[in-house]
Amino acid sequence: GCSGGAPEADSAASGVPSGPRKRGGTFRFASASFNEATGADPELLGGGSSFPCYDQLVKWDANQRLQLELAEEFAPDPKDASTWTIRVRDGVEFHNGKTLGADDVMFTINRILDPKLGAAAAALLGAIDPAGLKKLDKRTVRLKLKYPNSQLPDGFTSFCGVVPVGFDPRNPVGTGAFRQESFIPHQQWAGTRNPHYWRPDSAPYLDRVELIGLSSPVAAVNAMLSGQVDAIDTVLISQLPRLKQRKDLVVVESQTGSVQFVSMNCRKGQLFEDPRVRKAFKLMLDRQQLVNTIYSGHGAIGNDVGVFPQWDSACDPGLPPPAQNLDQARALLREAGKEGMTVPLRVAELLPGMTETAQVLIEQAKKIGVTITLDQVRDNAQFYTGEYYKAQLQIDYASTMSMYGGAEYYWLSDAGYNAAGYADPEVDSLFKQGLAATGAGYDAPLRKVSRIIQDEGPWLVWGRQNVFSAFTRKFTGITAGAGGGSLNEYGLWNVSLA
Amino acid sequence: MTAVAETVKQAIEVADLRVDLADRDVNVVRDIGFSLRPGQILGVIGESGSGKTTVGSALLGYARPGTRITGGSVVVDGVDVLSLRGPALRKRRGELISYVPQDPFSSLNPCRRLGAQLAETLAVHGVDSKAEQRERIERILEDVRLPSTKEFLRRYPHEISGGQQQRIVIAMGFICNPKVVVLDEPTTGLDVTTQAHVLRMVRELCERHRTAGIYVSHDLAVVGGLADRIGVMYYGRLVEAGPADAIVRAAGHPYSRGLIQVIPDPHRRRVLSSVRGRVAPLDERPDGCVFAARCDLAEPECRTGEIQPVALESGHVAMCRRTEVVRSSPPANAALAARVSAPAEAGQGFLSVRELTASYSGYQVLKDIGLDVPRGLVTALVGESGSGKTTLGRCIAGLHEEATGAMTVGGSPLRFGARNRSREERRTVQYIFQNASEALNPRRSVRDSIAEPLITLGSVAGSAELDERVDALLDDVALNPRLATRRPSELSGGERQRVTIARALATDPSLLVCDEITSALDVSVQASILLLIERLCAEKNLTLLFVTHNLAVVRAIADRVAVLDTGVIVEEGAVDQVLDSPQHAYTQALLKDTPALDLD
Amino acid sequence: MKRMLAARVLFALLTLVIISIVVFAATQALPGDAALVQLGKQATPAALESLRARMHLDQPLVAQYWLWLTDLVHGHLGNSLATNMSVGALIGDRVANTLVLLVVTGVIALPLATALGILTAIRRDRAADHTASVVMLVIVAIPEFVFCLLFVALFATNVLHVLPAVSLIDPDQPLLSQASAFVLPVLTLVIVSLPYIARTVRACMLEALESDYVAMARLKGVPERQVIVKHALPAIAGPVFQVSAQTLAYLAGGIVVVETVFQFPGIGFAFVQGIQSRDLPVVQALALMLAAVYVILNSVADLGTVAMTPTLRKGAR
Amino acid sequence: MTDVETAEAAVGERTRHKQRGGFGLLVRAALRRTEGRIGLALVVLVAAVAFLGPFFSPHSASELISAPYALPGDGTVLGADGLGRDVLSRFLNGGNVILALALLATAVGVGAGVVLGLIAGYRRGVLGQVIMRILDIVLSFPSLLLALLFLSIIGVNWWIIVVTIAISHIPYVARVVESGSLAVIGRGFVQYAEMIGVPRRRILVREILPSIVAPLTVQFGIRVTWSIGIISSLAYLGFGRQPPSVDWGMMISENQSMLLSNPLPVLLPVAAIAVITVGANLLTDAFGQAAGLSGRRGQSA
Ligand SMILES: Nc1ncnc2c1ncn2[C@@H]1O[C@H](COP(=O)(O)OP(=O)(O)OP(=O)(O)O)[C@@H](O)[C@H]1O
Ligand SMILES: Nc1ncnc2c1ncn2[C@@H]1O[C@H](COP(=O)(O)OP(=O)(O)OP(=O)(O)O)[C@@H](O)[C@H]1O
Ligand SMILES: [Mg+2]
Ligand SMILES: [Mg+2]
Repeated sequence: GCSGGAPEADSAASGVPSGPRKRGGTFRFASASFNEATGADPELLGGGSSFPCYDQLVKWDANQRLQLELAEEFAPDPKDASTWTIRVRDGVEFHNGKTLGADDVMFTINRILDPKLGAAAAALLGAIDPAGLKKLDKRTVRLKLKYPNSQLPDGFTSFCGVVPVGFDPRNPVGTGAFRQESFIPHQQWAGTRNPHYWRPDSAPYLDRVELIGLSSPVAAVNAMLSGQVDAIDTVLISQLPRLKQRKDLVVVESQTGSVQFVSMNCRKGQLFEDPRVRKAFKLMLDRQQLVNTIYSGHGAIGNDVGVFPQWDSACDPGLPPPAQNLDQARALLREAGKEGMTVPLRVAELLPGMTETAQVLIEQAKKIGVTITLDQVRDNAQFYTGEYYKAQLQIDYASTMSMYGGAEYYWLSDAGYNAAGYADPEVDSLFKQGLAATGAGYDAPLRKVSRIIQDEGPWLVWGRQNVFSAFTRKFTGITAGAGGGSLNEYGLWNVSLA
Repeated sequence: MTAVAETVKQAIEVADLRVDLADRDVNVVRDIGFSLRPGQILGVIGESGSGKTTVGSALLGYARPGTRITGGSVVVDGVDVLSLRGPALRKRRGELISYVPQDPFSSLNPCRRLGAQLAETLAVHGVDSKAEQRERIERILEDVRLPSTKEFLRRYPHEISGGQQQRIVIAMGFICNPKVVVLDEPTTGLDVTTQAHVLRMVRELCERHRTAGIYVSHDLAVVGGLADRIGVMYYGRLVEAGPADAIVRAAGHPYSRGLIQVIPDPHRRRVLSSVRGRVAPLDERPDGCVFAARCDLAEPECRTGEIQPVALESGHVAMCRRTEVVRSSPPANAALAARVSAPAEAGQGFLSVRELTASYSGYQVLKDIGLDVPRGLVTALVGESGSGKTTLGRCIAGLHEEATGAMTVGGSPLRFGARNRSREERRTVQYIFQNASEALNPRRSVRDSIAEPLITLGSVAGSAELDERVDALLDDVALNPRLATRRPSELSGGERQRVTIARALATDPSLLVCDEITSALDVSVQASILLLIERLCAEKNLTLLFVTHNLAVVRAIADRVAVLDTGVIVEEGAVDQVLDSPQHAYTQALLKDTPALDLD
Repeated sequence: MKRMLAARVLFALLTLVIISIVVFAATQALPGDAALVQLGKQATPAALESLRARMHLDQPLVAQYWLWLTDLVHGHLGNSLATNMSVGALIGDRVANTLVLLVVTGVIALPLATALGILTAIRRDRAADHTASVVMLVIVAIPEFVFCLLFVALFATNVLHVLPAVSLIDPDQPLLSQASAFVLPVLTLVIVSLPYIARTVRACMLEALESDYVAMARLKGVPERQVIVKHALPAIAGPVFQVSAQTLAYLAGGIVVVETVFQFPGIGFAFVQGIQSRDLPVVQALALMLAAVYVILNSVADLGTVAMTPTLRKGAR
Repeated sequence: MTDVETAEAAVGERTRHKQRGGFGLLVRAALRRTEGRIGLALVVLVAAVAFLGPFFSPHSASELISAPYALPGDGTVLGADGLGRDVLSRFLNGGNVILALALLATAVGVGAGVVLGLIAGYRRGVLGQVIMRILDIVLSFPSLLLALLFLSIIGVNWWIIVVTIAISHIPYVARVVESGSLAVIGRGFVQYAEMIGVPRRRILVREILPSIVAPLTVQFGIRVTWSIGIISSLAYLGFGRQPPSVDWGMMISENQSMLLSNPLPVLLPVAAIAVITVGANLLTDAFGQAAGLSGRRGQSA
């Protein structure tokens, strides 16, 4: 897909470096996601995918455009989207001195596909046939897919750190800018500069990086204010004034496609089986109020797809912004015979503010005579369990998504996280059609999918969120990114002393 | 001339001593004045609350919390203690004048060894050398007949007996060779034998060390044989003071006479009488004579103006306008009383105990007891502390079950353990506890306490009848039914004991076991309780087992007596017979140790 | 004394065994499948099965308990489910941190509180006493997390910037060089534990000062300072020891809040994190450990009290 | 037999009256003390806010009535929280459940503690020993942890909060009751009741219980304070009530991030908890002093 390009962040403040960079220094970074890091395996959720000791074949850049990293080439056969070639860069060295090659790529892919591992990206890479992997030469792998997939690289954009053959997560080795020095789960990861990094120039510039786990966002801000860390991400909006008061700190606001979405159970016999009920809920929302209260206005109204055209051209750019219409919502409910319905809303504080969203939703639903009760999951670990697939109404989240990710994860009838039980044969076939298309033929069917999802899909996506990070002026090289992940989309190799 | 010479020789001279409450303008004691020569002992007597302790501690310049010394002088060996302050006063305490407290156990620090506490007394008064400390401790312990071995000195206060504790505090009082020792009821709570030891010891120590002693007690019988001079206190005043002999034989104050008349005598049965009425509260100090309200001889003039001391003979003064009349009226207790009931024959026992053996978790305290309590008579059970009197009483009452043997009441067997007995048996046998404040639930009113047995064992219909019965019982024990709503803490000790008697009477019992029901009371209160018991026995045809350690009380009240020595009955028989010619050595010793006033 | 010691140790062990059963039962009684809970979004059937076997979930409960207990006795605390690291390695440093925290708190709070209690008792009903008791009351009344928030604002982020706001402790550095990380947690713990000890000390001291034996000592002419040091203090040693150990034991549980707010890498914080991530072996080990600290301190309190109170010592023989 | 029963009933009634009289005496003595009166005033003040507050609340606690973080003045009396809800209304609505739960937990815990303590103290023997040893074990588990463990396992439920807190009270109360009844059991009045064969239950209720009313009252005060503390700590740690209902502990944790910009939403509930705790402590002290107990308070752990 092509892109509208991210609006420029406060680039003066973020001090995009000009001129020669300084070497040295230790960068202490309290990353919100690191707190959940329980292991160093880059393929696992809660693993080491965010550690700067791994690189991927491809990656989203700051504007959510696909960028080649370790891959020098990652392309389909021009006529057949089911045959792909990956060639890695020459001379890339792992931390243990071994040179990156085709074997390592095949090992990594097989590892991800191994159901015993439970890798996070496996769901997106379902097209890959392990038996269809073939080493063409030292640096080249040929993939023969089970079915055509024109968007295969998209599946490699997250949780796909490349590891060497025989990788052992207890002794992690990657190609990243920093090699692991020590790791205490939840608490601290320390890495030292990889002098043999593959990027040109003298990157990485820092001697050392420390990732620090702080379980509370307020604690992170406190640590920042008291000078214990050099950067934090995912700052609570309520804390912005405290940070902005300080002249020695820079606050970066990134416009992202990160969303909280409310998913409605459309399985047979469930409350939202009838599309009219879903429609009524979509019309019930006062999206601006939600954006104003939950994001304090730092964000924009959502589109119920959860994918935004400025970052993925496969999403229809002409989708009308859904507007509140209480009368129509009431009428639809009446038609569907669900007047005065009561529905439990399942929510956990997976991200700060999710419980608050629930509370606003409860208030808004009252306006069309719907009673939402709260089913609060206090234990985040309990959220994605069996109940996840049974709840009538629940709040989940995603960082900036593509249509491909949305479909593969959530909307296809056999998607792995299709908690809503959404099943629309038309969506399934349109998606298949898009995957089979080569070249620019992907966008048209997927735009159609986006319209269907917006109109009668299982989601309420009331807004997207701007994400804030902060760092001290002692460092430079930190820029806004659209991904909604961490600072610089984890590109710490580019950070240096100011 | 001689007067001057006398003054010089005084060990202590007290004049116009006055103590007030600290926060209110209420006088606790006043106009206290006396003097003592070295080696002399002054006995201070008076009923509870008369201000004895207050005076005793004021002599050391010490006012208890809540009180204040507001006037007077205490000159000891030429030093006015009351004019001293701070370290100067501190240095004199213990060295010049020392104090032996009423309750030795609570006055010894439970966390410090005996040796350390004795040595400290020396150390704070300048005896620093360990050797000298050691030597003086040895000497004083020998004086009070305690061992001075290392092992003994390393003990803690709770590791020695009550009598030994008492001797330790006495040793502490004498260890610095003070000029004056104040002994505050040091024998209350000890049994007669130990008491006799302590009294002898105090006498000896005072003589040997040329120390003047001030011996506080409520019992004139105790002080009578010990003191050279006696001061009688009433309501914060020294109402009479003089040579011991003069006070005992020819008291000039009606209160002193009253005190003498309440003392039973182990050697002969005398008619007891008690002083009527109660002391007024401190803040209602009456005009005129403080005793007038309770005095049979009071005239209207007694109730106005200041009463001046009247000098009787040399060194004998009484605060009474009518000393002449008092001294000329015949002593009420001179008459010997005869028991109405004839001593019953042995074998006619209403209660009979056979081969009773009792123990506490295997440790035997009663051995093979055989005892008969004849119907309608008062049988006394005497013995030293620890001899097993209470245990026997509790066996009979059904409160002690670790026992074997046989008991019968009125011919039918009596089981051990109240819960094993029938209603009727529980009704027939009643028990009155030694300590009335223990025996009454502090949270329940008098009425509730008395109603309890009526409800459990009696047959009363409705609350109106219940109230009636309670009132009648209170009337029986000469208590105003208005007291029914009070709680025990709002009663005096004597009143409390009357309530427990009323409670025991509630079930209309045939046999009453009284366990030392007077030993915690003032002699004057004791007399009134004994009178009450005597009357009730006659009126209600009660059979009494009266447990006591006091042979004088036995003589006053009992028809028969059994003597218990370490769990064995050593002698039994009619009172007059046993006490006039005791056969067993133990009984003889007991009799010898029982203090008595020599009125003849 | 020896028999009493043996009995107390035996009882403490019994307590721990029972607590281990309770902890085990409680944690294994988790609703749903512990393995499923653990894997969450990544739960594929194969992953589930291997995890179940690893957790011995396929065996009967009693067998699971026995396995767990025998491992425990051999010093194997099992492997953390979340991190797959050995629990011992995972919480070793945290145990040390917490112990240091408790010890430092004790070393500061106990003498301070005792002194405060004694002083206020001696100056009973004077201004100092009243002020102290009002301050203590207010401290008791304010939840401990409020103190944490207050101290952070005061010393770290807003007024002064002299102390760290969160306690980041690098296990590779000597703790001494990271003393600043301990200051605020210790300060909070000291403040919240002060009132309990000080008030008990004051009450015991008043009781002692009003006792007959103190009056007796004064009447013997013992100087006031010596009355307090030699007569009153020995008498309060037992209760003070008792309340001190109990306060420390209480703190062992109370550190949860303080450690969480300061993100202090100790066992209280680890316990909360373990509960949140459903890391059963970690929760089990920590629950047992906290209970053990509690049991040990309480036993020490009892034994110490007996040792310091002659009347009890005799009774114990 | 029947007249005995009627008499007993009649006396029972009067005795109960008297006992209230006895307790009333204690209350009156406590309230004669300045700290007792101040304490009562503070407790009543906060209780009134908590229980009557909902009737005076200008808005509902969950209604979004203004812009988020609105400061006092813009249409609200005390400002708005992060969602634009009225701080005053939330404060007024947030106390009743915390106090009610604390009272309930304390009542249940103290009740159970009294029963177990009385059994252990009066019956002694094996049963008593077993009870006390089991309670020792309960005592050796930090109550906050116990609560966290149960809440995280079983889920957040008001009755679990009540039960866990109640359980944590039992050993303390039972110890006080046991030692209180042990002290009384050898006393003459209990022995006398035994002797005349008063039924055991009646002895417990009539003779023993009244003797421990004073220390029990003091314990109750300490326990209520303790309950409030734990409940607010739990709420702060995220185990409190479920939105949209509100409680003070939740208010504190929700709003602590804005403590410095608008402290009221945090300070109000903190102050309320502090004031009622101070009040309960003062009142408890006054009771203790009135009953002649030494000022030594039960260890509050
Ligand atoms: N601090 C005080 N506050 C109020 N009244 C006091 C105080 N101290 C003593 N009294 C009163 O002073 C009077 C004298 O008390 P004191 O203890 O000297 O009597 P006592 O003759 O030694 O009595 P006992 O024989 O019972 O020891 C009593 O009526 C007592 O109630
Ligand atoms: N509950 C008990 N447990 C063990 N031994 C006891 C108990 N009560 C009393 N004894 C012992 O039994 C013996 C007899 O005690 P008892 O109380 O019957 O004596 P007493 O003659 O009433 O003494 P006193 O005059 O002091 O009241 C004493 O040696 C005492 O130590
Ligand atoms: Mg006295
Ligand atoms: Mg006895």
